[in-house]
Amino acid sequence: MFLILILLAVAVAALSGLPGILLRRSDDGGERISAISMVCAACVGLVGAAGGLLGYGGKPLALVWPAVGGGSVGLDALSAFFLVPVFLIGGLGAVYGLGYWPHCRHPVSGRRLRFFWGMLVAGMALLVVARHAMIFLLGWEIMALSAFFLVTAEGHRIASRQAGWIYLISTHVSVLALFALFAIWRHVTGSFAMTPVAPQTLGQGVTALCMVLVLVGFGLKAGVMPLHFWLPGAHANAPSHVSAIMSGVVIKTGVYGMIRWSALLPDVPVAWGALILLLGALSGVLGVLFALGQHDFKRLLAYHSVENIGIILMGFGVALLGRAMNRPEWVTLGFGACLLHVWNHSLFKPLLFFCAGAVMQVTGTRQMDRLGGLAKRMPWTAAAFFVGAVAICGLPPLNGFVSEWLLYLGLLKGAVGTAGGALAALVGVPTLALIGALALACFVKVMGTVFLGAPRTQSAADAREVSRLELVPMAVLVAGCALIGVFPSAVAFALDAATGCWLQSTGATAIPVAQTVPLGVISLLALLLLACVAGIFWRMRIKEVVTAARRSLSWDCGYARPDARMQYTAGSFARTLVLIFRGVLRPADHPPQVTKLFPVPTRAYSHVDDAVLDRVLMPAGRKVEEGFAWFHRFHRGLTQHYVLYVLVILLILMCTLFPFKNLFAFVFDRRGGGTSVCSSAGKQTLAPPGAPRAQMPYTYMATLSPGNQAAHRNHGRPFTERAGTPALPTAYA
Amino acid sequence: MSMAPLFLIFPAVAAVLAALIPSNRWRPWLLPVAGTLHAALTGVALVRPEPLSPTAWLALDPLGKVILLVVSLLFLCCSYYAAGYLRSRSEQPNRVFCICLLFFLSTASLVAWSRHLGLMWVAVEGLTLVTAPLIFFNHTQQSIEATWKYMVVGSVGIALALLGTFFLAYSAQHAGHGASLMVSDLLQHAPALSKPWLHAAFVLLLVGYGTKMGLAPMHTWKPDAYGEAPCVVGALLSGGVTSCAFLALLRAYHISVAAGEVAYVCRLLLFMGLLSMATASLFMVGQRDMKRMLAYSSVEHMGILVLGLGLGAPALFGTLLHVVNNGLTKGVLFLSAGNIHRAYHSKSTEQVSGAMQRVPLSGTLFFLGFLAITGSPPFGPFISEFLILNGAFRSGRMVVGALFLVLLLIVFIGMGATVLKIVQGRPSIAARKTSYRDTVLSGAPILALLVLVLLIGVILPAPLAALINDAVRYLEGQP
Amino acid sequence: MSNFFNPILVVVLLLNLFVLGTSRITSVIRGVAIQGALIGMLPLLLPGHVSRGAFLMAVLTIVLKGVVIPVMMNRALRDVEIKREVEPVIGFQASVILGALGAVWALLFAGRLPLTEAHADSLVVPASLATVLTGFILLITRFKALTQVMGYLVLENGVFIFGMLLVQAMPLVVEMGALLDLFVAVFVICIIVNHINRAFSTLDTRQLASLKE
Amino acid sequence: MLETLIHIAVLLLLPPLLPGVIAKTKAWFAGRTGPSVFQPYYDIVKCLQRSWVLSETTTWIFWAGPIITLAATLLAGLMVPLGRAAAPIAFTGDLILFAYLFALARFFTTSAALDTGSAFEGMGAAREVTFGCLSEPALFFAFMVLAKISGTLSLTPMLHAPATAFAAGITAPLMLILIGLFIVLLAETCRVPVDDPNTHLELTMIHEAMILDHSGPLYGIILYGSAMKMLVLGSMVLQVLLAFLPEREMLRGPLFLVLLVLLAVVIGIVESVMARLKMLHVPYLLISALLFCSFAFILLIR
Repeated sequence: MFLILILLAVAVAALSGLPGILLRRSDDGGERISAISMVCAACVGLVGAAGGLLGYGGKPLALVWPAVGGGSVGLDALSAFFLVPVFLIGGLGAVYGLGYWPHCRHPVSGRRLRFFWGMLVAGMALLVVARHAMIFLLGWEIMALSAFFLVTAEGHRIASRQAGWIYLISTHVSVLALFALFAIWRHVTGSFAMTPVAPQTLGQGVTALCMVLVLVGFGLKAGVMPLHFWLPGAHANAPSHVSAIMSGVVIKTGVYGMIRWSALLPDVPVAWGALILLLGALSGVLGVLFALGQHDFKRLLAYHSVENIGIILMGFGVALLGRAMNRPEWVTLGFGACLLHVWNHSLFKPLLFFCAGAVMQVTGTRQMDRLGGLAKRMPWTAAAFFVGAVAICGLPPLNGFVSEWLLYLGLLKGAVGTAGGALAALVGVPTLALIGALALACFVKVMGTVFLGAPRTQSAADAREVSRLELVPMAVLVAGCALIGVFPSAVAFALDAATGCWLQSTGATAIPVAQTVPLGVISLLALLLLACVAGIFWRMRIKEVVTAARRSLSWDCGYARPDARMQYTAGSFARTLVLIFRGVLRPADHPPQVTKLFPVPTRAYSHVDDAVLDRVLMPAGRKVEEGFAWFHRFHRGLTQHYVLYVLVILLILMCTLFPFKNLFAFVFDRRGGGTSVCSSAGKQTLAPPGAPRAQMPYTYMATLSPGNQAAHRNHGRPFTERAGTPALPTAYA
Repeated sequence: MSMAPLFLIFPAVAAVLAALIPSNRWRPWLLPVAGTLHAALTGVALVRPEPLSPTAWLALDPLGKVILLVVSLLFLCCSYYAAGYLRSRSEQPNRVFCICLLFFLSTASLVAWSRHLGLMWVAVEGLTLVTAPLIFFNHTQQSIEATWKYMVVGSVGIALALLGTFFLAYSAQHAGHGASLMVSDLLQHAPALSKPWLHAAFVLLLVGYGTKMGLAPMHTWKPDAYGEAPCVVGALLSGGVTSCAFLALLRAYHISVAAGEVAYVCRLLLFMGLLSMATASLFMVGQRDMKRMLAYSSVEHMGILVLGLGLGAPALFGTLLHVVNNGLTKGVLFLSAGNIHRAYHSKSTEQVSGAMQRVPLSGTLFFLGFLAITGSPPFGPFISEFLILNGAFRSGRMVVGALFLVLLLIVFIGMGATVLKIVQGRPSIAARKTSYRDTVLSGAPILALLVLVLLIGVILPAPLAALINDAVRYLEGQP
Repeated sequence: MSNFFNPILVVVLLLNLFVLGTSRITSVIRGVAIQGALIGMLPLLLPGHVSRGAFLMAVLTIVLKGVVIPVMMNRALRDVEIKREVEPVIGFQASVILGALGAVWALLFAGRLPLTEAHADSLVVPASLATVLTGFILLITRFKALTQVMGYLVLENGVFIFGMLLVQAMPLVVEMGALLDLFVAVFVICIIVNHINRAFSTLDTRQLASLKE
Repeated sequence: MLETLIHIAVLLLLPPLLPGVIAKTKAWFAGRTGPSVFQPYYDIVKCLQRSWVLSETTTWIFWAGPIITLAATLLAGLMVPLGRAAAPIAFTGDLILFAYLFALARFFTTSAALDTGSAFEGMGAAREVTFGCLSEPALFFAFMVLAKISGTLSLTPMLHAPATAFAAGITAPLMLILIGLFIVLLAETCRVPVDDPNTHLELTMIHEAMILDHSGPLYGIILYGSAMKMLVLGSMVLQVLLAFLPEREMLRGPLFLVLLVLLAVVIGIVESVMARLKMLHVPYLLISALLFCSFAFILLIR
């Protein structure tokens, strides 16, 4: 009964920050308490998740939310799979926070931050195990709001306030979409229970509607391309471990939502698989392209989250296609790639953000062009970042490669197989290749400008390595990346379990990954590669020769003393690529102003603004606000106007007494017809007798007691039928 | 022996006492006493209901119970808050203020108790009259202007309501049963009522009592009055007066539904509801004055109530629950806004920022109240708004549901921008210097209200659920 | 219905037009006072014996609407030495025409509403609706605070006229309550008017437009 | 077993010959005798004996780069079949590993370049990754075509399939990917018209600019590695090319190595008759390769 462990972990995590809040401001015991309890919660939760993956999840428990009269939680392989990153990063981040956001330096914001950190983890865990739409919504909102408080931890900075505000709007939009989704779900299935409907029960219309809401509601959270606008700002301005958990785990809950609800809707048409594949490709390419244009370390990483979500969605799209076209092989590979990349991304993205945080902490800047040469000054951080970079570029022998490999195979098997699959591959494979190459370019740029070369500023030159509290979490994540990269077969069982869980509603059975692709060979070759490198090192007796090597200046085309300012900057490194894709990126250039006869020193710079937020939403928002302001003229403070409004609305409503078709009679035949006219007007829209009464008890019982499902069933009909026979005449509807 | 007279008399007696007490310092303490007593009486009246005799003018039917509960709870918290508030405003003579507050209590109870539409009208009008001096408390030019607008627009509306009441009576008279305004008679003869008169009566009552509720476009007095009145008055207006007016509207709705006019009535209600929500959202975006923003939020929620009513049976439970939620949450918002106002000596976002630092408790409560009122789980309004949305879909009105969501979103954006400007950031130097600090009297009542709202959201207390369920069944005409 | 009923209502209608047409606040006050007194008489003219309640009502109404309120108004007017012009938004002729149109609409509209045999051919409904509309027009088109109070009174008169159709339905208490409320309302408004005058040293409501979006 | 040994032997020994042949060809065209075709062997051996000189700004990445690059290339080389024999390493999905090993090599080469903090090596690295972004999709399109033709996802059968496919009449797609792959070969091995290996101006270099600071043994390793890369990619192109030749079965024997040398001659000829493109025009060349390959695939699935 591992579910109990999960609930225990949720409780502990939720309460972890409370002592810190209650303790005095001067007392720094709170941070230790919260960190320790978070780690305990993480361990317990991970054990529980492992149990769930091994199939010991047990039966769903009733966790009743009295106000909505129901609620249950359950632990199946899919939930367990997503619980792993939640608890892993939740624990590691808490430890990292001890070094990165210590109580001594942030006495006020620190306490709030630790409290909401616990709430965030608890909320995510809750929504992942929820088996009842309202519980899901509860966990979702707890997560969303605590994430808001975490993002605005540095509320005194205008940028972080702005980012938090945009995040709050977007998350509210997604919540409203979920309101609609759940209301419809409740309406067609008759209950809030998240149990799969039997195939062919919902009409195409309802399925499509649900999928649209799923895409909007969960896509916003996941940061799929057109809906990603909140993501870069929020992730860049949050404290780094918050950025880590947000882009490593929080956005995955969006993916989880899509997966879970697609599991509940067994017959999702092929078109949706294709659409999701396209969306994935779009956000993959655009995400990495916009990342290329950034100079802000953390903004760049944030855009890479968009890219990776794109890759995950591509896998999911392939899986959906496979499920709809009944090709178990695609399902295995696509879904396997999707899930494995979820894990991988939640390993290497937090790793990268931890490193970024360490860099920020010691240099105090996020601008890459003000850094450089840090590999000499903080070697461990640099090494960790190096591993993370190799992993996120999907290069062997690390974990990123394995998931992308699975995805490639899924797409290529499609290409080899059917015409439809070939089309999918036509979109997917080159896109994936492009994404890989661009990501490589991007991370070489980051490595080069931040960690390699010579320091560009004094602050970078003075950098020192960060404390162990921050290095240990990085080390754990590095180990994770390496483990999955070298021994992918070790996690195959988890993928198989989750895939089977996803396919349950359709009744199909999943083929194990290991039977589809030779995972063993991958680990073999990874080892071989490492062996080659090690062999060459050994043959060259690398340590001695390097220590013995003569040192000199870098060759700089004959300059006697090359200067750090002569190095290639991040901007210039990516320049050519940005220009090749200028159609999408629209870089804003600010060339140097050469004014006088003897020009003063000047600077040139160029930046890439976000396509959606800065070019569409912001201007549109301003326009809308102006439009609204236009209406203020109706509220000019004159009592006369106000009374006039009363009169006007009175007369308008009076008109409804006499339907317009009767105006003629109204004017000309004075007496007599009146009554008949009106009563007929009354009759025309008379409700079916007793219709409201018939529904009344349902109003209360259905919403407040989990019982009398029978009463619900007669509402378990799709809209296409219902809309035709509404209980009340659909006036204004 | 009905306990109705008690409800009406003892506040009046308290008012007389308040008139007699000379001390400006001790007089306000009458308010908590009266509030507590009233709450206790309400408790008794709710747990030990008297049989509903059809001939009694003063009786507590399920609808009345809900409203009485809201008013009593809200007044209880506001009275304690007011005691602290008036102590800090000792320079201002508060005799009239206290008297009017106490009369407010008795008239509001009268509205809840009266089963005779004429009497109910008298009570609502009385409510208007006793609240006017409350708005006028600060004696500034703006407060005069606000009171003036409140009186003029409100009186016009109330006059129309009277005309509507007459129409209703005449529709009964026309039907051949003697013209009566007893709710029970009207319900009994409902099917026979003359339709044209009934329709006209409903329109007039909708506009008339709608003016008191503050439905657009009759809401125009609202931002001014709420903006200029002391916050405790704002809370009572937006939580109490509106609920009473809504009760009057409920009666009209009840009779029309009993008369089988549900289709016609629902059409009007949906229209007015959406109109109000839309208007509120229009004026909320870019709103700089926090109290005016709260006023528009009140307009929006009146719209939600009317909309829920217009959705008919499927949404009734949600609607009546939302009456309670709205009343209590508005209390949270107005009272905490009052504290912020006192801390900054300003209610405009140009001066007010960083409330969470300057007045941590009030600032946090204000923000939580914002989250609650915009329907974030697990607060009460989430439940009721979600049920209303559910009702929209269940009654097959997809477009209404969609519009509802869109308007909620716009309102959230508009309101959130202002609220965040207020609670986040750094307080100005001037604001740090002011004397106000959060005290028990100024914080605890708000906290209590918020806890209530949270309680409704987390464990919808069974008694409350039963109460509302009775009301729904009553509206549906089932015994 | 008695034979005096409709003639009085006609006079009331004419008074509406007069009130709309006149340019002096004093005459407006006078007109409204007369209208109030006339309406106060109506209950006495109802068929059947006049109950004590009805008599009491009538007397009270006449005293309040015909005497007390006008006196209050005149006092207020005297306190605030303002020029006597009404200052309409639209010209007097226009207001009169509007009023006339309103009366026509009231007649048409009332035609749609079925009456019982007893009131088959009385002018009560159109008269009351027309008076209500007149009140609205006054409220909307006049700038002086006092004239707006007048508008409110006229509006109330209109409602009161309709009450004639169901005196026997309306219990005395309610009638009294309504009357009391009306009186207190006017009283409160007068107080406010005084405050306005003291604070703004004018009764021009255009000065009362500082609260706006 | 024997085939595997031969494969490894060829992979280890043959590479330096190809640049030698190219240089010789170019010398002939220029009317010079030119260095011996074995000159690269001498160079590498000489470099390997030199002592180490490292820039002060560099870290471990600087020297790890070339070594990891060599290892990756070596591993990739074990997946491409030489001649008729199957490659030593062949499994479902090895084509992706093949491509990504080269990506790994690119990652480390460019990082090592940036490690020196010199403007020119940064410039070279930037160009390298930029052009990589364009050549990789082209490569994958070619792979998709081959996979579609062969119906498998392993390089050995994929590269042996064109012969039979040619017989089956699928010529146009093969022609297109042949051109595409040849361009990719030129770009990846840094030959004219994309890059000029023996230019003298750092501003115009790509690959050479990245390795300005590598000297001695490291430089030797780099030379060896790039030669090996040429061999690997070249034999891949050759396998596709064979489809168009008569008696291809015979040519798959030992003659395959001869053909490899001939391919080097062809590259030499191309280098001699063409000039380097302007840096800003290189993308167009690569995009055209991408288009060729994608057309091939579309032709195939239509």
